[in-house]
Amino acid sequence: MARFVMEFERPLVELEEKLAELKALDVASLPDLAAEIEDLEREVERLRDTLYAALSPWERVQVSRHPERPKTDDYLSALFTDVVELKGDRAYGDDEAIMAALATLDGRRVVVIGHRKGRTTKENVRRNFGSPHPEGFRKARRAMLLAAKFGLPVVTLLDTAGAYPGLEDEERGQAWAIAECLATLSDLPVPVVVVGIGEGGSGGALAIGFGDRLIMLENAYYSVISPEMCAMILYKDTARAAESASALALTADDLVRLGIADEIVPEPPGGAHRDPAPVIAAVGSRISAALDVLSGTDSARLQHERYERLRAIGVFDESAG
Amino acid sequence: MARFVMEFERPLVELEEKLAELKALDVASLPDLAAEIEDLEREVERLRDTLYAALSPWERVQVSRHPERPKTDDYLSALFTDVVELKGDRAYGDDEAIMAALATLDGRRVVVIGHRKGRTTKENVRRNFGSPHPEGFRKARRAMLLAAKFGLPVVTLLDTAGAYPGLEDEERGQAWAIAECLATLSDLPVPVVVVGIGEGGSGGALAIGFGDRLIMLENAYYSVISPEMCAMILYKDTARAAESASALALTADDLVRLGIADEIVPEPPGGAHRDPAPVIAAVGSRISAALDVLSGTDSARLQHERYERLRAIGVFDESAG
Amino acid sequence: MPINDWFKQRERRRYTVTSGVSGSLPDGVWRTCPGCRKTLYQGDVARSHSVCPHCDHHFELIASDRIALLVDEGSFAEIDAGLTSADPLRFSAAKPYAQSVRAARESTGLSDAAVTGRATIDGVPVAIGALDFRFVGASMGSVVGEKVTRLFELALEERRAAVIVVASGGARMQEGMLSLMQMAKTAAAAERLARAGLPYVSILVNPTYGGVTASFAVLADVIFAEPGALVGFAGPRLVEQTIRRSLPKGFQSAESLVEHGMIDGVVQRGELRGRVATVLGYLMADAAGTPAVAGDV
Amino acid sequence: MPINDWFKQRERRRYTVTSGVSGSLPDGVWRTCPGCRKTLYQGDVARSHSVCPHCDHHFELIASDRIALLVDEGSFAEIDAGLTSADPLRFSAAKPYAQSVRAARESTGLSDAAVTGRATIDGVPVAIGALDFRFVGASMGSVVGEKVTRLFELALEERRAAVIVVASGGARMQEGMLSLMQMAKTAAAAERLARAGLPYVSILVNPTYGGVTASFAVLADVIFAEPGALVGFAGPRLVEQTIRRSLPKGFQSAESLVEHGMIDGVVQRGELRGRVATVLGYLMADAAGTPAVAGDV
Ligand SMILES: [Zn+2]
Ligand SMILES: [Zn+2]
Repeated sequence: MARFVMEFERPLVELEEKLAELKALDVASLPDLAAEIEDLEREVERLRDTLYAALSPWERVQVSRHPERPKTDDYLSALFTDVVELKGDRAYGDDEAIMAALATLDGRRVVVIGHRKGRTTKENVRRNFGSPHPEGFRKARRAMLLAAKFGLPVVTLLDTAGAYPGLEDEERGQAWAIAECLATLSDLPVPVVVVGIGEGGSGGALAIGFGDRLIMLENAYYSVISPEMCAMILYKDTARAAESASALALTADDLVRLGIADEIVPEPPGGAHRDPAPVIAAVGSRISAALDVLSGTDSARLQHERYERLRAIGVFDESAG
Repeated sequence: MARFVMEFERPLVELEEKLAELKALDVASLPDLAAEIEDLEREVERLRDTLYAALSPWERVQVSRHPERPKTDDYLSALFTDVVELKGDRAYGDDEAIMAALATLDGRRVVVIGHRKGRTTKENVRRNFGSPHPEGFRKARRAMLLAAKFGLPVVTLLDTAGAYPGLEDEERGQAWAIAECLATLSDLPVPVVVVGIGEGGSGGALAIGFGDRLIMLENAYYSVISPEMCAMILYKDTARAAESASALALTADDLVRLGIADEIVPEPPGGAHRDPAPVIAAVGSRISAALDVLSGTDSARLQHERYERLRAIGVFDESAG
Repeated sequence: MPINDWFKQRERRRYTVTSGVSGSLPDGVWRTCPGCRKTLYQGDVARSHSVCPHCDHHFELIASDRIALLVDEGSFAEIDAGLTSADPLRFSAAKPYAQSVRAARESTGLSDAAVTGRATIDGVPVAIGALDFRFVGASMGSVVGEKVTRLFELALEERRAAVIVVASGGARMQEGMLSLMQMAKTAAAAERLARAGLPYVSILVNPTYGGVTASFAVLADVIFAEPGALVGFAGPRLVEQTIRRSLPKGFQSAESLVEHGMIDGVVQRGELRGRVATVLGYLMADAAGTPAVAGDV
Repeated sequence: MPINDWFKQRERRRYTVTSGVSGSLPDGVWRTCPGCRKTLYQGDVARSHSVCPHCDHHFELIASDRIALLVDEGSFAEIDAGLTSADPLRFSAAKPYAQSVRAARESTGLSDAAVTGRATIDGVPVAIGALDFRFVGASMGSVVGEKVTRLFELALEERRAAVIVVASGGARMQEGMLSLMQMAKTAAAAERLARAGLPYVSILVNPTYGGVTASFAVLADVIFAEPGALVGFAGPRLVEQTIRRSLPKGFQSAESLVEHGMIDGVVQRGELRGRVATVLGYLMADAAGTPAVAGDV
């Protein structure tokens, strides 16, 4: 499989390709080649540093969507054991765009809920590219209630472009399914740890996307609206998504600054797909650390603190009415 | 509209028609006519008495299905005021075969849930002839939970041939929808009074068909299976439904004898459709009387007694295992 | 985010939102009904709750009229009127957010899109709110989220019923994630009220979309909508682009929401007050006691 | 009532229920697999949990084998073995019920269709039951209803997990309304267990229909089914008559139930025990404490 190249990486990739070409030539027959290769290598190095040193918000969005980026399935197989999937909403269908499971992390039994993008086209079609239908949210809610009933902490993994805006989805109550998730999650009597591993697209992410801790990967985003749709509204031009991405304050850094996210898991230069294993491992230990702290808290206090945490979000001025 | 004639009434109706013909003749021109009319009137009287005096189970089933029999809508408009319908299951659809409403009976606020047959063909098509889909049961369950939340007693009216055995109904979880109603109803912290007003067809009736009191109309039936289907299984012949009806112990009398129903509301000879008003009024006062008693009971006790009531149903022998 | 879809729709299809809102027009004005194209005298429109006497078209109403339509005369006392947007992201892409808010405040006289307060309906104490579509499409940012949350908290504290008339284009994107989180915040407050066994009735009016639909708007015990109101999560244009075919007639209309099991009924504007009062009579009868069960409705 | 449909189906379509049940056949017998028509040696069939090694067809199992398949060896102790049917309606239409029951008792050696008792699964204390289709189509009358109810009550009292392997033609019509009411009775007992925060896992096997599906069978926290098991409310023949067209392939199969969101998964018979043990490990971890919330799952 050819490496997937993100738009902003193109200059670097072109240079890297040129370098590879030179290296393929016969050094012995070309006296200046060695020096030229050395120069180019330095230049590639320099460009790589500047390119990846401080990604722009829009570049991070692209990284978060990289097809080789580690996905819910990767975290599940690397970090969790004894996984038993919970399927279906007991009313209409089983939505493969959201997975729910009983699973064990470092010896701790939890319920995992995550958006599930596919790795292959076939998988992605079955999973609707990770965009849930109402029954996906209803399955998630069933899993939350099961966790509550049996005192299991909930771990959620966010990676969706958003809830699917289809005709039948509207008819089957997409808004209702999301709202009920929000209400249930807000008052769940067990610890809830959320990890933004990739895309955090609006209401479809939020439905399983808040709790007692929010851990963001460095290049994951979480946004009220996609940069493209925002650009469409602001400029009638999706090509201006980069500007929108900056305006929306959707990066992990922004979320910490706004008091919404708690911590950031660093990624290797260029993104988690460059070297997934340490990123996945770090996520595992951050989740465990968060659960270690939260497990000591009784449920009434958890519910109270989660409410206060939400209650504090919002910035406004207040004068005597 | 021509009067609907039930099979077993045919001999009587024929005699009544003959009598009407004679009465239309000119008495003056036919000297023996007056005597003949008198004879026939006596015979009609005698036949009416014997026909309606003790209806067989199968005859009662026919009466319970009489198209002019008072239906949920009739009880609703005659007995209840301030009716606000609750519609939809908040997930898939609003099933018109089951109605749920906030309503007031004799100044007492309740939640009413009832199977709803139509009066016209058009209504019946929309209401699927009173055979609920899964979303009907899910709406009923939503209404039950609303009643529980706000401490309102529940009154249910049974009149269905059964849950609809359609393809999509199976796919949308007909069994699941019914089972969840049963579980919810069994533990509802408010009084539940059930009235069998017409047909009580199997699981589709039971889903809203048990509680703290079961009041049966004299000709209503409540059965584990329809007499026709039972005859099909036993004799491979639906025409032998009369025998099945007798075997199934499905009449109001049978239910009282089996300890399942509490009381019977008498109907006029020939059935409630002959004179609906007093029957409907009697049902209203029986419901009120039942609620008067039950309203004094706290919810834990209600739940306990309802469980014990169910617990006592069943006949078996027990020897040391 | 559907606000834009919404405006697009309006241009393309002569949708039934009118830019001139009845409440802000003088009586002596003539206007054209977008439903039947008849010319109406504003005085008549105002007298009939801004419903067209010919075709039943429900004109947009401003928040204060929405509340006046429901509550006992003179019973409304506003709360949290001093909350205003702080432009936390310094959002200046295309059109500066601060400027949009300032313009909205000037043209509407409101501090933001939500008006909330105490009132009674047929004597029943309520915490009531209404959203005003003129104010940045009644989108939910920090102020709307905070006011709605405080409204639920007021209901909980003073054992009032919550009643909200909802119209909205969705989350207010100019406040980014702070807006999105208001969905969770308002849902959490609604859930607390529900657990306490207190009633909440919502009335969805034209248009209600996006993150507002998908949070507090639909978490009510009983949900009504006005005739013809369009309600959904994704805006119709986005849905059309997604499915690449035209939408069925009546898609996302209040009437179709009843069919799809999402709301309890479509109620004529003139009958709303009576209907809500009746419902509250049922659900607030035991307001003084604690509920037997924290139902999950 | 679907039992009959069921038999009809079997004749007409060579359905996958075999009249000879593996558990009752001697090892030295050869039999034909209804799945692939291959001839199998009963000894091999028995050794592979009665699953065809060629086509994965799951043969019917008797109740005691169902239980043995799941529990720790030697841990099962039966309860309520002395309950027998009393023919309360003196049902004698067509074929006397008492006679059917007597014949079933003789041919199966069971007292009725349900076998229940205490056991452990991977050391976890369970209240376990299984239904035996040979006994009047594993239909639920007073005895099955009572035994299932007592099983849930035992689980509640001794803080055990409930595990039931379900197969059934539905309610036992020969006991009339007493049978129908067992649906409510077993559902009530399952609900009590749920409110106490104790787990219940059901395993649906071929065939599960009617009033049993529509009561305790599907009220479990986690529901599994065996491959190819047919599960529904109305029997396939009745559905076909109702819709007046032929049924889609796989209708009411365990695999389609997963797609339609009704069960958590299809599990190979050989893996059932491990899967159930794993689930109980999660749901019984806190068996000693009281649950934080009486969830409504
Ligand atoms: Zn008009
Ligand atoms: Zn085979």
